[in-house]
Amino acid sequence: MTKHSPAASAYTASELLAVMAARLLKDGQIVFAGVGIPLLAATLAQRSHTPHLTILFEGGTIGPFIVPGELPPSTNEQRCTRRSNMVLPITDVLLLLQRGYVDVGFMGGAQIDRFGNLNSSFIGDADNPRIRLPGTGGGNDISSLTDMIVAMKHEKRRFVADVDFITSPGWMKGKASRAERGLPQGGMWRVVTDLAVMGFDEDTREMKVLALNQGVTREQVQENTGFKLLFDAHVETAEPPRADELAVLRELDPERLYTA
Amino acid sequence: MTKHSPAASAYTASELLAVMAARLLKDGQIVFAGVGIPLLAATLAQRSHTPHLTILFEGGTIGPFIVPGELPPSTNEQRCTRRSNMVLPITDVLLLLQRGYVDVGFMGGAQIDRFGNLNSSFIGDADNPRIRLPGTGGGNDISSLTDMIVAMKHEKRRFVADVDFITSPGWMKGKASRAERGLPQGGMWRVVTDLAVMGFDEDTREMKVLALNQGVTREQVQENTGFKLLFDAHVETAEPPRADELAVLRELDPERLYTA
Amino acid sequence: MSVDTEVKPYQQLRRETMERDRGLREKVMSLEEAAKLVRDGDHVGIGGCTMSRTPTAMIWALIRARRKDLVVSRSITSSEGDLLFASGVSKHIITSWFTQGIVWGVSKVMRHHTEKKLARFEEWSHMSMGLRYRAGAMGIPFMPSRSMIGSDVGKRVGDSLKTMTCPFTGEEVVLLPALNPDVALIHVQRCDAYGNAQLDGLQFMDIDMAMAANKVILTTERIVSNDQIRRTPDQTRIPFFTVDAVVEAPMGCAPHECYGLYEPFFGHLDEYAEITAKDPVKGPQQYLEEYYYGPKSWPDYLAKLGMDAVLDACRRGRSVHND
Amino acid sequence: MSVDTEVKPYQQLRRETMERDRGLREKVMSLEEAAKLVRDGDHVGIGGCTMSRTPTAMIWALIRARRKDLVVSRSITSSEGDLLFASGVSKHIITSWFTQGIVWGVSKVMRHHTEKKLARFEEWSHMSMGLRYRAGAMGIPFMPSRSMIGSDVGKRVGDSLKTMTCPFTGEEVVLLPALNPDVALIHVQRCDAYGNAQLDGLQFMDIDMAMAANKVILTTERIVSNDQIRRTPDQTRIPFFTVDAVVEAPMGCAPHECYGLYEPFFGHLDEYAEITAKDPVKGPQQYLEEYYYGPKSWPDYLAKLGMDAVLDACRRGRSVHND
Repeated sequence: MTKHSPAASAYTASELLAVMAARLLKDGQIVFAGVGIPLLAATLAQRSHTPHLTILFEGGTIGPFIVPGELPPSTNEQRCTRRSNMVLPITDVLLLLQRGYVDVGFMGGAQIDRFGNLNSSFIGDADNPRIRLPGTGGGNDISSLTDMIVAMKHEKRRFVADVDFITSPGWMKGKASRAERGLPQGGMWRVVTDLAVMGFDEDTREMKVLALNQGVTREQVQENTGFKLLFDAHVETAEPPRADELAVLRELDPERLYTA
Repeated sequence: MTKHSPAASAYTASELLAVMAARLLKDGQIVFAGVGIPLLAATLAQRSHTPHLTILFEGGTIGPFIVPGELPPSTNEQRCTRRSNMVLPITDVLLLLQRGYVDVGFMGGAQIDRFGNLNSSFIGDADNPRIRLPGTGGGNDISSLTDMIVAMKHEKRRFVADVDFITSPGWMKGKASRAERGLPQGGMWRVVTDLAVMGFDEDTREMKVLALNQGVTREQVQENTGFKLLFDAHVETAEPPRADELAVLRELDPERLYTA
Repeated sequence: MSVDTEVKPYQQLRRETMERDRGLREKVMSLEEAAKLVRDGDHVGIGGCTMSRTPTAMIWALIRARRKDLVVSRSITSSEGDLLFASGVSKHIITSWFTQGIVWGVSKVMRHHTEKKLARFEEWSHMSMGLRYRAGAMGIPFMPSRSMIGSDVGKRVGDSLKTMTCPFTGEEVVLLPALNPDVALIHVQRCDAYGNAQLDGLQFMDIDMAMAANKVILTTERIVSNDQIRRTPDQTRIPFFTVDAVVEAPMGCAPHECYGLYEPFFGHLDEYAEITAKDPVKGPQQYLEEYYYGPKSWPDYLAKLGMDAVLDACRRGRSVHND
Repeated sequence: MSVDTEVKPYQQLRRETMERDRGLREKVMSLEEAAKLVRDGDHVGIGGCTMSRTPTAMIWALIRARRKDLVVSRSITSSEGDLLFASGVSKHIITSWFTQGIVWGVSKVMRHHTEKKLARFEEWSHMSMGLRYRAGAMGIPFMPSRSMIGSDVGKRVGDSLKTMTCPFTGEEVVLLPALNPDVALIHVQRCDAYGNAQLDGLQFMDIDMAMAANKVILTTERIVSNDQIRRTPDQTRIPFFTVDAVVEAPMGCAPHECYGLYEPFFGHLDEYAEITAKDPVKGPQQYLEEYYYGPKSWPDYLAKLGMDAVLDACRRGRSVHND
C-alpha cells in the first residue's frame, strides 16, 4: 500500500495521510466519512482535538464510536453502528447531504484531476475501459452536495490533468463551471496526500499546494503530479505526526488493515 | 343522531347502517377505514364473513383488532394500534393508497351529490360559508386514489344535486369527467344509508338505488333525496340486521358512542 | 401567494441550515426559554396529530408569551387550534382537518374565527400535508403526487398546487410545494440532552417535519442519558443536529395523549367542548384564563387538570401494552 | 432505453398490484418453490447492501434453478454480483458500486465481464438508486433530486436522467425515474407466516424496495407467530400484503452478515477473493460448483462453510449488542 518502508520513517504513508487529514477537521462538525483512511482520521480527530465531531456513514449510521480493532470492512456492516446515536435507511442518511446538514464529506480517491474531479469508474475510455473500477457508491452524491476532503496517495498516475471520467464532481472545468452545470453548492475543499495538503484557487479553481509534509520539496510534489501545480504564496511545512496521534491510529488498526 | 326511536325498531339507524355497510365488504380485502360507522362495520365484517379483512387507519396503523368498549375517538390515537400488524407514519400509510395496495376506502359523509362527490368543507359559498366544516382530512386522498364506500344518514339536506364544494371527488360531473380531470383510478362505488344501498350508473355515473332496506319504499328514498334517483332494473330488498350482527355491534360499542 | 407556499430557494435553505449550530452540544432549557426561540410571524409546525402527541406544553408557553401572527401548520388540528386562534397567537392555520374531535361535533371556535373571517384555515389534503413536509425534509422544492387534483380543495389553493406532464410516462402529475417550517414543536417520549429523540408508536408526520424545519423545539416526557440512546440507536427517530432546544415536560401533551403513557383526558375535553360550544368567544377566553394564563407553572397547570384525571389518563395510556 | 428506465405507466402499476393476492394468507414455502416465482428476464431487486443482509439463500436457489437474463438492481453489489454474472443468471446489474469489498481490491470477475462486454454494470449514484426505489414505492413516476447532474455518471445514463425547471423556485432540478422491480428478494431477522417482517439495525433500501416491487420474496432467520408481531407493531417494517413468499432460511446471508446475529465469514471471503483473483473465469466456476451446484440443501451449503466458521460469525455478530 505504500512506497515508504517502515525502516525509512517512524510512520507509514497511510498513517501520515490519516494524521494530516484528521488535523483538517474542526470540533462540532458533521462529517460524512468513508471507511479506511477517512474513518481512521475522523476517529483520530474525535480522540484528539474534535471530541464533538459527528461521523455519518452512508450505510445509515449517525454518530458511531469505532471499537479499536473492529474497523468496519465497509460503511454498511453492523460494526458501523456500534454505540451510534441513530441508525436510518441509506436514502435518508444521504438525503442529509441534500438537505444541507453535513459540513464536510471525506473520502479516498483513485484518480483526481487539476480541478479536483474524482474518477472511480473507468480507467481509459468508458465504452472500452482498460479497467472498470467499482464506481461511485455515495461518492457522486457526497461531492455533489457538500464540501469535500479527499485523502489519497500522491502518485503521478493518480494526479492527472483531466480524469478519464468524472464520477464525483470537483470544480468541473474550473472557474464557475461547477455552478453553471447545476451544482451551486459544495465543492472540493482539500486534498491530503502523503506529500502535501492542497486546496484550490478561489478564482480558477486549479489545485494549489498549501502545505508540504516534512522533508518534502516542491519539486517532489510536482514530479509526482501529472499537471502543473499552483503553490500558495505562503506554503507551510506541516508538523509531522506526533507520537500520541500515531498511538491512537495503531490502537484503532492494530492489524494494519488500512495503515500498512 | 337518529330519527328512529329504539321503540320503533329493534335497532337504531346507525346500527342498520353499520350492518348494511359490513355486508358489502369481502374477505381478504384491504380496507382504509374512518372511525365511527366505517370502523364498526369493518370490525363487524371481520367477526362475521370476512375474518381475513385488513383495516388501515390514516393515523398510521395496519391491521388492528379493536378492543370492545375501547373504540378510538379518531384514527390517530393509540387505541387504533391495539394488536395491529404494523404502525407507520401518516404519509406512508396514505401512500399505500397511491401505490395501489388498498381495495376500498370506507368513510362517513356530511353532504353528497348525485355523482357521489362529497363535501366536508363548506356549507354555502366557500368564500362566505354559512358553515365551515372540519375539512378533508384523508378524505380527498382516499376518494382520489381508491374505490369508495360511504355510509351516511339519508336526509334531503345531505343528498343534494350538486355539493357546495367538492372535498372528496366522486364521479365529478358524471360520465368520464373524473378521469378527464386527472383521476383515472378509483371512484365512488357504494353509498349505504339507513334507507337503501346505492351504486352509480356505469355510463352516466348518476346515483342509482340497488337495494332498499326492509320496510322502505322507493318513494321514501326519493323524498329524502334532493335530486332524481335512478333505480336499478332489479331493486332488491335487503335482509334486516340479524341478532348476531347486532350483538357484535353492541359488544363493540356498549356506550352507544356511534350507534345511538 | 401566501407565505406558506413561497418555497425557499435551495441556496437560502442551505445557508440557513449551515448557519445553525449543529454541533454535538447540550441544549436543555425551560419552556419559557424555549418560547423565546419562536419569533412573531414565524411559521410554526406542530407535531403529533389530532389528540395525539400534541406538544401542548410548548403551545401553552407560546400563548403565555403572547406570541403574535404565527402561521401554524399541522397534519390535523384539534382543540389546540381553537386556542391558537382564540388567544390571537395565530390567524392562519394550514391543516387537513380542523375540529376538536368527531365525537364533539364541529368546533364552534374554528367556525367563529373562519366564518367571521377573523382567521384563516388553509385546507390541504392529509397526504399532501405530509408530502409537503417530506419534500422540505429532502431538500427538494416539490413532491409529485396524485391527489387534490380535480377537487375544489385543489382549486382553492390556486397556484400553490401545480401540475406537469411526466417526461417519462407522459402522465399528468400534481406538484406539491415543499413546506419548511421556521420552527417545529415536537413532543417525544424520551430524548437525550443533545436532542437525540426516540418516539414510540405512532410517528405521524413528526420525523419529516423535524428534518424540514429550520429549528426544532423538543419537549419530552423525560431526558435520558446519551448512553441509553446509544444502546438502541435503531429506535432513534430524530437526530440531535436538527434540534435547537430540549425541554423536559412530563405529561406534556395533556389533555391530549402520549403514546404508551397516557390517553386523552376525556372528561376535561368534554368540559372544554361544552364551554366553547356555549360561547365561542367567552368560552375559550375563560378556558385560557383558567388553564393558560392563570397557572404559575406547568405542574400547576397539571394540578388544575386534577390528580385523579392524571392517574386515570396514565392507567388507560399504559393499557396499550396489555395483552 | 433499457428495460430499467422504462417507467411503468401508473394504470399498469395499479392493475398489476390489484391483480396480486394481497389478502391475509399464509405463504410459507421452500427456497425451491420461491425460486419458481422468479421468471427469466425479470427485474430482480436485491435487498441489503454490500455484505449486509444479502439474501444469499434466495440468490443461491435462483442460480441452482438456472434462471436466465435477470436484470438485477441493488444499492451496492458485492460478491453475489460476481456469481450472478459468472453463473449466467444475469448479464445486467444496476447498482452504485460493484466489487466484493474495499479490503479485497477491485473484483476481477466484475472486471472480466464488463471489460469483455459479456455483461453490463449500469452505474447510478447511491442516493439515486434509493430515490428511484422510493419513487416506485410511492406510486409516482419520478423523484426530484440534486446529484448526478454535471458528472459523467449522469451523462452516461443519458435519457434516463432528466432535468426540469422548478415551477415554484425557477431552479433546475434532476428527475430520477421510478424503479419498480418485478421481484424483490429481502432477508429479515424475523417475520410471520403472512409476511409481516421486522428488521433490526440497518435498513438500507429494503423498505422502499419492498413497497416498489410487484412481488416480494422474504427469506427469514426464523418465522414467528403473528401474535408476536402484534406485540411490537412499531417494529414491523414490511407489511404482509406486499409479500408473496416467506422462506425460513437460517444463516440465510452467509457468507455475508445479518445484523445482530452474525458477521461476515471473513476467512471464507478471503478464499473467495483469492480464487476469483487468480482466474476470473475458472475461479468463480469452481466456487459455484463447490458451494452452489454441489450441496444437496441449504444446511449442506452451511456445512461446507464449516461449523467453526458459523460459530465464529455468530459470536462476532452477537457482539454488537455487547457494551
